[in-house]
Amino acid sequence: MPTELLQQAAADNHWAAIAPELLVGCLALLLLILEIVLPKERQEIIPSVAIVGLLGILGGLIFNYHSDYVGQTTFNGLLHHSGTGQFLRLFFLMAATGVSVLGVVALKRQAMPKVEFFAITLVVTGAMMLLGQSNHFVMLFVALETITVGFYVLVSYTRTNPLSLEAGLKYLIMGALSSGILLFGIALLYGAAGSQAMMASTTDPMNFEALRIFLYANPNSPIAAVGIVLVLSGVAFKVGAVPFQIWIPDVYQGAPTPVSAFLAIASKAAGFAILLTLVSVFDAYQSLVVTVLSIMAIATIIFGNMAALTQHNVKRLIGLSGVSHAGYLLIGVIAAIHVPFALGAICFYLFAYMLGSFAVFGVMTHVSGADDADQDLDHYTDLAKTHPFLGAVLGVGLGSLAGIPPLAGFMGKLLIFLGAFEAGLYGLLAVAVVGVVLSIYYYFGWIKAAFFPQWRPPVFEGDDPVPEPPRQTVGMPAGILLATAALASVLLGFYQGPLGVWLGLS
Amino acid sequence: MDSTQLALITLLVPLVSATVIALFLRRAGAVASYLSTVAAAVVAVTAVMLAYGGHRFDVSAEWFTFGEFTLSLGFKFDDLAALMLTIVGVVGFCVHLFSLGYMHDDQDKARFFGGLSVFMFSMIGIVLADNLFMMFIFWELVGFSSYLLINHYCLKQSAADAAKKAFIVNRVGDFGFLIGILMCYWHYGTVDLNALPDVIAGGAMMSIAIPLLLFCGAMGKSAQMPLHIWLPDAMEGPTPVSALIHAATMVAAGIYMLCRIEVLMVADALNVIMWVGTITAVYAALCAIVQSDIKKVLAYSTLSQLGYMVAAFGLGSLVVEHDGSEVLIAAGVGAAMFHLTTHAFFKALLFLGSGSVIHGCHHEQNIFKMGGLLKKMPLTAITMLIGVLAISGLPFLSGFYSKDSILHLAQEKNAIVFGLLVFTAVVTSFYMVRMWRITFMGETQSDAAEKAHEGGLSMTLPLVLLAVLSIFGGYTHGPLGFLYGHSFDGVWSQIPHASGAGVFIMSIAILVVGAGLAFALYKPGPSDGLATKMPAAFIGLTALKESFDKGYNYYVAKVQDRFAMLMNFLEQILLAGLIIRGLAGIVGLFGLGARALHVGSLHAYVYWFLLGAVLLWGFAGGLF
Amino acid sequence: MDLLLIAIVSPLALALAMVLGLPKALTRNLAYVGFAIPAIISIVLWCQYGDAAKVSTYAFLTTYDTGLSKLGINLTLGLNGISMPLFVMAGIVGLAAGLYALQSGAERLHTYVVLLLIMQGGLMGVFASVDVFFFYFFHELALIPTFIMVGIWGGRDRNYAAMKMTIYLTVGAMLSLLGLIAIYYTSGAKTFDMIALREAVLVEGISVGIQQNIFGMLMFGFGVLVSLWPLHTWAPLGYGAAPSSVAMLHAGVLKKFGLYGLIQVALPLLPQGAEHWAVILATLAVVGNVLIVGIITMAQRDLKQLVGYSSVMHMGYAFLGVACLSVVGVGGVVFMMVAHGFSAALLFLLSTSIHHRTQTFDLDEMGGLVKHAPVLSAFFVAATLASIGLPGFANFWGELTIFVAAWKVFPTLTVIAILGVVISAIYGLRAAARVFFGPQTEAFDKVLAEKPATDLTWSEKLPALLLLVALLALGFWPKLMTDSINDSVTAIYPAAEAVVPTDVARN
Amino acid sequence: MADILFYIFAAMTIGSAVAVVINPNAVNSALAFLVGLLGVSGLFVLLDSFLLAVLMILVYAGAVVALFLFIIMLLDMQGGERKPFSRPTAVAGFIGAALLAVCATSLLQGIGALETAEAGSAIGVGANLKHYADQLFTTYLLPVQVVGFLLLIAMLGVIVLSKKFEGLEDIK
Amino acid sequence: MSVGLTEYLTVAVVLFVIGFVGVLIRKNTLVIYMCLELMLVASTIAFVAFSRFNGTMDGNVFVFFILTVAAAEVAVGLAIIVALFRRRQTVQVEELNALKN
Repeated sequence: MPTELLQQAAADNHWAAIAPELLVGCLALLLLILEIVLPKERQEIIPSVAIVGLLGILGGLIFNYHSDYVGQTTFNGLLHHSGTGQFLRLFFLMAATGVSVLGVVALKRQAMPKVEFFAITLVVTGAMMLLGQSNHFVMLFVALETITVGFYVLVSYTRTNPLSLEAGLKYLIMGALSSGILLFGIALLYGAAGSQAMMASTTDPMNFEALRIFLYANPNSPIAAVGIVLVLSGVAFKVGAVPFQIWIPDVYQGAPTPVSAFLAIASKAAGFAILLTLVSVFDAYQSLVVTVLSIMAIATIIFGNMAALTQHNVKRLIGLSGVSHAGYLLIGVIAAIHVPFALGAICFYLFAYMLGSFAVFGVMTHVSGADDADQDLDHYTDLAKTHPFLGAVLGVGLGSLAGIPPLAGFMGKLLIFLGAFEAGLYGLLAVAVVGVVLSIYYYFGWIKAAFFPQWRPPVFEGDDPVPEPPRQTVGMPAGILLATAALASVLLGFYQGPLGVWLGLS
Repeated sequence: MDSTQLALITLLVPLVSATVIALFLRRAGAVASYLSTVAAAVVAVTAVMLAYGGHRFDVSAEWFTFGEFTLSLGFKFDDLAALMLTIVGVVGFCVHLFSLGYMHDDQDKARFFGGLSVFMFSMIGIVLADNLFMMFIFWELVGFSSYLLINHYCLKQSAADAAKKAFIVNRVGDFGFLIGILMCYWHYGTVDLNALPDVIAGGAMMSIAIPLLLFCGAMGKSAQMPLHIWLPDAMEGPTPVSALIHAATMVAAGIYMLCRIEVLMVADALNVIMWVGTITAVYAALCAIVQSDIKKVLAYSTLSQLGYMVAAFGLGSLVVEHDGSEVLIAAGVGAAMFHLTTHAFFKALLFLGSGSVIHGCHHEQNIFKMGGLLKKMPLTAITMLIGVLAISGLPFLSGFYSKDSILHLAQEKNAIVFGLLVFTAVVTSFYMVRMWRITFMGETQSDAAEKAHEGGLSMTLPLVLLAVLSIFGGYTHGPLGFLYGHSFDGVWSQIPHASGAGVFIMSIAILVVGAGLAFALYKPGPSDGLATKMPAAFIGLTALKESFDKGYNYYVAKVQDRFAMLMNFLEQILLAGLIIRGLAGIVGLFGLGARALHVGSLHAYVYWFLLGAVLLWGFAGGLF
Repeated sequence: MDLLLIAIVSPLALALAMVLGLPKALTRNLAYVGFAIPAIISIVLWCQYGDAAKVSTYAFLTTYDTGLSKLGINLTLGLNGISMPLFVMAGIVGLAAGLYALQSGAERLHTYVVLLLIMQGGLMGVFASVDVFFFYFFHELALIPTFIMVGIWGGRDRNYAAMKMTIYLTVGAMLSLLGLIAIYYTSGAKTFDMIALREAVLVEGISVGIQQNIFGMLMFGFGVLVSLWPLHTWAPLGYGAAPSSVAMLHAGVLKKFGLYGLIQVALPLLPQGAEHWAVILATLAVVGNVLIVGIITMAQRDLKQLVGYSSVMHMGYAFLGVACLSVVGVGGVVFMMVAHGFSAALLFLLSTSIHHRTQTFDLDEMGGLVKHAPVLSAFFVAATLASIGLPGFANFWGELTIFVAAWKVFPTLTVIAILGVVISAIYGLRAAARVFFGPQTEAFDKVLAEKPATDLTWSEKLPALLLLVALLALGFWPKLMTDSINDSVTAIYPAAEAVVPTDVARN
Repeated sequence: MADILFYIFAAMTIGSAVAVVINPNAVNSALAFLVGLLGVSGLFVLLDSFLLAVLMILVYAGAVVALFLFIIMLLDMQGGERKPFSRPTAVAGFIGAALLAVCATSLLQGIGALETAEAGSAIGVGANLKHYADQLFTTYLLPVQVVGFLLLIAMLGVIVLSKKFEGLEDIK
Repeated sequence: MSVGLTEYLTVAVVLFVIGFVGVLIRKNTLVIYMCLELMLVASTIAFVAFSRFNGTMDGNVFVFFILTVAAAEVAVGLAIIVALFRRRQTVQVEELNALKN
């Protein structure tokens, strides 16, 4: 192999462009080293190192947000750095920070190894950040599998709890199945694009740019069409769109609460990151993609909301509500094909969704008892009275998720609706509205449980009084996280300011 | 100070009085009563000044505008208004004065006098109104003050019910009135009383609906059949209120309003009005016979007399010979207003007299428990006798002239109506004499009557004043016409006058027959003479009276309330229940179904994947 | 200084400060300030309105960028003749509700006041927004505390009522949001700014078919919010359960959002759409709201439900006025909205005061309260008479104007609507009589034995007086508001045809 | 010759795959899986991907299947299932298989469009080991690194899930 | 007729379908997991076949990654299954349905 080739390839490996990912990876390694180096009693600082490190990386990324590599393709076409990609990197870093904070709270109650949780979270985060920028199926697959394998571990992390393990198993089987389907789809696309029998065949068929050009030249290939839908199926599993949503409530229920949050927020966002990339790659098959996504969106919104209506376990409830959010986001994705600002709308929606979800999951983490999987609406009785702070944060979070003004979630929905209207998706809009109305019922039911005085059976003498549901006091980092999520949800509802500018909405 | 400002003062002084009482004098009843009385005195004085000052004027001010709709308020002060204003002022003052004595011991005096002031304000508003909207506004307001005053003894269920009934029945009338006004507005383009004659003279299409709908308002306020049911009940209010509102002024407002809109009348409408009036007159007179409550007798009498006036108005205009030439006069207006005037005096007198009796007998109202009061309360007895004779049409008293002008008009226009009105007149003298005789003659029938005594000066003075007016009120011109001067010639000139001795004889005959029958059938005593002597007639008349009340109660309890309950039931069951909850239930069922799909088995979940994969694959592969 | 912004932000800022941990001892005093500032500002602006410079009917215009300007969303504040009266009404009713809440001694008063302040801020925002988006936004902002407060401090059936109210109002809000978005696009303006929208529609216009669709959406969307029959069943239930201050603010002020939206947004932008729906709207309003709901109101035995139903019924008149599509009708509606705001709030306030004394809302268990609370009874009778449209109170002018306008377009329906005046008199006076007059019932005797009834205290009287004075002031001197209303309505509806009969004389 | 070998390997692969699915005994399934993998390796050899063929046997047969067998032994279920699948499952599975088969058939009909005439003659690119190195150390350098991390967390995961910790096992 | 792309892909597709069916019908989690591996193997056959017939190297390299990932997945998956078996004494899917509704 001529050295020039190596040098040329190396020159294209713009490592500085993935400095955040590298740092995240190094941070994970640092944690592991610290675990070995530090004495047992000093190991409590490791989670703090993770959180502080993440915040540092976050700050650095914000500082270097408008770097010169944005808009470029690096690593021999494996990565493409775009504005959306930058946003998603920030998003995943923030999500990881939040999850780590919640992890500290949740793990305190479990006699589980602590450090591995953070290390795995960090690696998964790094993979997600790469996924958001991947421009090549190999990169996509590897990043995706890293995330998936990481989640297998995280979901079944509390191995003392059989429910957690069961959730892990279910996620494992479903995830592997979806990987298989995705992989088969990739194989078909690869074969079609590389075949010299086809028009404009390419020598680099896994590269998205090349694939896009190929698909434009062959807009009617059945093989490519099947490949596309199989890839979309794999992605639909990640975002939790019908009919690949069915695993969600079980896994969310069984997984430790911070992991559920991670799944709901980051994993979903990662799915949408791929979807956004792929939809533009599959541009030539627009009618197929739009039809598939539209049907998925309708089914997702209706099913998610319907199934959540009568749900009492809050983890399942939030999971199903997350399904419906995926439906709204799918509408945004469809709209983004024609309407440029819809991309910003999706980002805004994701951001608002993250804030709202952290508020809710944060409260859930504090309210949940020893059995993490058993979190019922009844556990929230009088929450607002006994823990006004948690109550207020929960109210804001749920309100934001429900899309009630003046909270950020409403602005997200509104922007998506605006985009959908501009794209002329009236039918989808109608479904979305029905979905929002349905969702009010269960979100409000939750608020009702936490805020409204409930009837209680009178306690007779001699009877044991009903034990108070276990609730933790809110520590400093978690308190900051919750307050930030709630306040930001409120603030973003009123004033989008820089974020709006950033996302191209202003 | 010009006349407009004076009129404004007349209108606003009672309002100021009412406001001050409501805000500051709630607990200072005595001060409130004096303030209100002073206000009434000011009104009386300014009213007389305005009426006799000879100045007549129209002013109007825009009150607000929306697009092309402008509502203005203004005064139309002509002879008709002047006459009415004088009556309101004078009678109002008398009643205020009387109330000072009558209500002396009442705890809620302030509320009472405040109500009276509100009433004066509203009534003057009606009188001065220059357009129908404004008239409607004050029309409603008098209804409100009437409600307030009937409700004075509000802890009594009957008083509360009566007040409510009065207001609601009036609102039924106003329902028609308002529609009439709206029709008038869109039909003629204006509701201005000054502009309407011009529009009509300009050849505007006449409509029968408008006058009849407007008459609905009069039916409510002047208690014409079938909306008369509230008036007898309204006697639950304090007696001065009955005198002022439910005899002399407010109930007459309907007549006044009809006279105001005479220009809108068409023949068919007048016919209807005439018959309504006639029937009311006869019916109420018959009902009055069997009443034992002194105020109820007077109430039915009022109804009957109002029927008289309405009938008179309905009889319409008449061609008379005047100075050798034939002229058309609005005889209905003249006769009705004339009777309204005299009736205001003698009916106020009668009510105040009965108030004096009731006050004297410590709020005993049953005439069969009185008796022999002539000796105990001579002044009351005599002034009341004047009233009784005036209403019965004794020649040279005021009622004689006004009633005769109506009878004359009826004679000219419609024989049947004439017959009915004559019959009513006979019955009138019959029950009035009955009432007076049982109350004042014979032996006292109860402790209360035993201890009866004359009220103070504030109570007797109005009686005397009104008695004088009852005597002289009938002289519209000529040597004894000093009471009116020439100030109201615009109205008086429309009165039809009968000539010859026929009227005299007829009048005396009526009086003699009626009074004679009364003397024959009744003796002062504890029981109703008619009931013992002619039980069939008594029962028949009682049934006649009660039929309407029963009908009304039946309607309220069995029709209206049940219908409301039914609608409520339908809403709760059908709309809120079946449709809304049903819909929610169906959605919930779907929700349960969707939730039930999460069976927990991995296999089931894998099938979802299969389904999705096959569907998408098939779709992309063009299989369907 | 932009007074409008201060009026909106000050209650919100105070609420936030309280949440963030202002000392609770300060709550009461600060809350007074929070409620008083909007009221004072609204009255000050009212006084200045006449002389203020106006840009296409709007005075006091200011625009703030909130980050979505590219999408045509800006916080633009201003008042025109339609919003100004409602703004003032919101300020005054808000103050009254606040004062009443502060004396109510509710459990967890701190939270109660915070939520009420948020509601107040939203209310001020609704009527001060020139931007349609923020108009909607503030409505929702005020709506959220409503649901929560009904749920926490509500009376009977509060859970079901709060849920039903929430679902219904969300449906309405979503429908109207879709309608507004549709206007945003179809007008071609791609902005939510009311002034720009009007100009765009004048230039381009929206095609008739689309207008009809959008208006239908808005009509039913707003209709739910204003309790148009048969979408009204949430209202009596909700008001029956709501705590007094919430019912005051919602029934009095917030509910007017829908009508306001129809008048300020839907009618001027979608005139042909409105024409298409006018007959249906008027029929639903008159037959449904006025007649059917009116009759149902007569059957109520629960005082608060009765007041709630009567509020629904009166909305029928407002809809009828809107359906007239004329300056007269709309002007009447605006005036009536203001009047109804005061009277409905007053009625809810007084019903609660009655409840304090009788411990029940059941009309059959009351009677004779006037002996113990004459002032309360006077207030209640006055409020009842105001709501049934007695002249001298503001409501009368509104109803009368609406009737005048409606007769020309829908004579038959107008007759039915006027019949409603009788119906409302029946239930109104019946309720007053049941509560206050007649002899005391045994049930009430028992209550009295436990807790003697007192008359209105000053802290209750003050808010009531505030509302009553407003009602009377407008009742006696409607010109206080009619001129500005008329100017704006006439300017906004340039197409208002010459409907006057040819020979209008002086009237 | 190559064609015959192909059919032998294909039959071996598919036959053992069917055996994996229908054999009630997990051990037998694992062994059948092993045989199937050998068939796949054979196919890879036919496709000139010698490195992958070796890797297949090393990684899959050598590591994965061995792991499977270990676990099966560890969990002590050599006895197998009396009924590997119930009748409804079988029916549903059959329907599912039929549906998938329909889809697969339609897909395969389209594959012909990708056939190229000259492809059969040349030696495959996968035959040259150097190509792998070139690709892995130039173009795919980043994924290789990521895979490293993937293996790291997999290891961590296995530790978390399997290692004995103090006080952990008493809960529940 | 010589063996070409179609034949190889037929094998891949059939293997994929068999794997899928296995996941559908088997109750033993371990066997299900094997079937999932079969599906992955099916994809690798497709990749290698395409790589061979299209003359692009990427397919082969992809398989390299797939093998690595599969190994890691199996390790984690089996760890989970073992841990679950320790708690529940079963690997049959119909008994692992504590999470539902």
